[in-house]
Amino acid sequence: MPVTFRIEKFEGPLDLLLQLIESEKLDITEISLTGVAEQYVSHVHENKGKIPPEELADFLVVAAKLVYMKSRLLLPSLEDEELDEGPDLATQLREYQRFMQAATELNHTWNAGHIAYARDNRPARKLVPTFAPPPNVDVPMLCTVMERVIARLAPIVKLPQVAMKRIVRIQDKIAELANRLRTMAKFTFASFVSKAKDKQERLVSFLALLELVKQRVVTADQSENFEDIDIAANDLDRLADLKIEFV
Amino acid sequence: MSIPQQIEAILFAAARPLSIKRLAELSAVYVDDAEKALVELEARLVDSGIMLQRAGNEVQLVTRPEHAEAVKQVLKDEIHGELSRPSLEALTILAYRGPLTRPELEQIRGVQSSMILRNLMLRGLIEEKEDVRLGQPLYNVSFDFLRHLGLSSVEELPKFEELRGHQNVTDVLKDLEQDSQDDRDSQDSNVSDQITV
Amino acid sequence: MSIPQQIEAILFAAARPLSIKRLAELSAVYVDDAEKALVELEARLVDSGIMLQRAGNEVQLVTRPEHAEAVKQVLKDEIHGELSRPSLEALTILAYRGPLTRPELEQIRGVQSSMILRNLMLRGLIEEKEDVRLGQPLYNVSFDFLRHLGLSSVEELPKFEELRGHQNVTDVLKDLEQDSQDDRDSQDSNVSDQITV
Repeated sequence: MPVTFRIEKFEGPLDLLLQLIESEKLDITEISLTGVAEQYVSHVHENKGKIPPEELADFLVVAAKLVYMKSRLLLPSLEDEELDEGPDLATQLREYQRFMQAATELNHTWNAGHIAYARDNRPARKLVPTFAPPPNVDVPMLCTVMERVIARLAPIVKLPQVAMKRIVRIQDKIAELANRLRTMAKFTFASFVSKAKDKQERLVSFLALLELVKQRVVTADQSENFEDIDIAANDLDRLADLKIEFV
Repeated sequence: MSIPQQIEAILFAAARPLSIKRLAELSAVYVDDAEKALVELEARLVDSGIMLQRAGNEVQLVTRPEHAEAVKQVLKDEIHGELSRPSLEALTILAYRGPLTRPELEQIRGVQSSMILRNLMLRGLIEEKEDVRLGQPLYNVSFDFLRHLGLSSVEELPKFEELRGHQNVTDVLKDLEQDSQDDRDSQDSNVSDQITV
Repeated sequence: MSIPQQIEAILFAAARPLSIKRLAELSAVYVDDAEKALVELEARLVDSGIMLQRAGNEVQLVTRPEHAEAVKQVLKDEIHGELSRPSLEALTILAYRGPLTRPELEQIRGVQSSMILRNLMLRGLIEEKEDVRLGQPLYNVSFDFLRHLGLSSVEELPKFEELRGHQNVTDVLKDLEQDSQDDRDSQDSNVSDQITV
């Protein structure tokens, strides 16, 4: 059993991941990432109340990627075009690490107080305002501009709702998996995944699997002869009571 | 550190006349040394577009008279001609939703707006009101500006009620209230790292 | 009349950032000549208490950071507290890699960043640029940010070329990829998938 490091404070999923890797003094490689996958998930699980709702989905995305990477170690034939695309997590994390090192220096400079000042322009305030109407402004324009300002606020105002929607989708998916497990004692993970309609669902499936494995409700095994991972609910009673609250 | 340079920096930033005594204090040198530094600075500035101006015991940095035309033009830029998009936005928000404090206006615009408010004041398009809200001055569009638009009051603006009372605006302003409440709360409980943005 | 001197006088009087294009207009010279004059001015200012600061197409005159202690006393105190971790993260990435769109920033940070961008805009530490990329607004660090660090431009940041250069390589690769792909949407969906899934 590897030593489990407790990370007290983290900002964002990459920050948590980086801290876990660094606390184990590992280089950023695919292998080391899969090595801290479980710790990552339990940290997210334990801190779900402290993570701002609008960021939680991003934490879950990284969890999904980690689980995917780990599944691939067990099951190389398991491929997911969408999860494979874009920069891989190791590359992304190495780049993030370089910026965090730069940020430390930048913070030092910021706090040093070596400020360059512009000329004070307050004296201009003492000038008596001269009415200088702008040539390009009329009443209909004001209306257009105000509508634009209001429209621009929409994403900010709706941010919590959008975040909640993403979270609810994941909760629903986990609940669905529990239901299916209750009715099916055994089915293959790959067949489950293949039924997922889109990337979103596949990610959620991975997460759900991981969560259930963690809670020892199911076991994940790879049989020698089959390419798929068998999933068995080994405690259906417990599963029935399982309070699914990953998020 | 070079005293002439330091004095130059102080005079540059202050943008107003300062006494030689005050300059000496700020640079932590004797008045005689400040005086010497000023002579040195004066000599160096011969090659520059600015110069040292003396009046009695006070000195300040000003532009050389030969650049007066260009300088006048850049100062006029600020108060004449078309409004920039950010200025127009601020003016519009004040027209529909005024009076507002600077933090309220910024909350709606989502952008720091001190320079813009200053500029709109200089152009006489907005006014600082007599009263304050939460210790902050309130701004409104000026009567001159309304008259220029041919309006007798802001209520004549198109869709005035609808846009003034729009939920998005009300919601972000509520966030601001909440934030300042949170600030007060966290200051009480001393959770300072929670509030640094 | 010497153009570097005139440009110095204009910047001095303006007391705010000006575009090189506007400087050229005010001095009645071509942009190239204004650019040359700025280089000359920069060289002359090495011996002075002030320096030229550059960000994008704009320049302004500011005091040299080594005089901050003395200069601070003649100005109204600026309130720029400490930077929180998320602010620092976003600012560092934008300083080295800017201008960036929100999805690009989120790709590097790995987390949703609309609130942090909004907070930094409200504090005046970043600015939204006029132009867009793939339909998304571009963000860059502001003059106020540079001033607080005492930098004349982002290029003075430690390891600037190294951290920035990487991006150029990535861009080239991306472009190549793009060229070889008929499907124009793929890049858009790449970026947004990283963020929204």
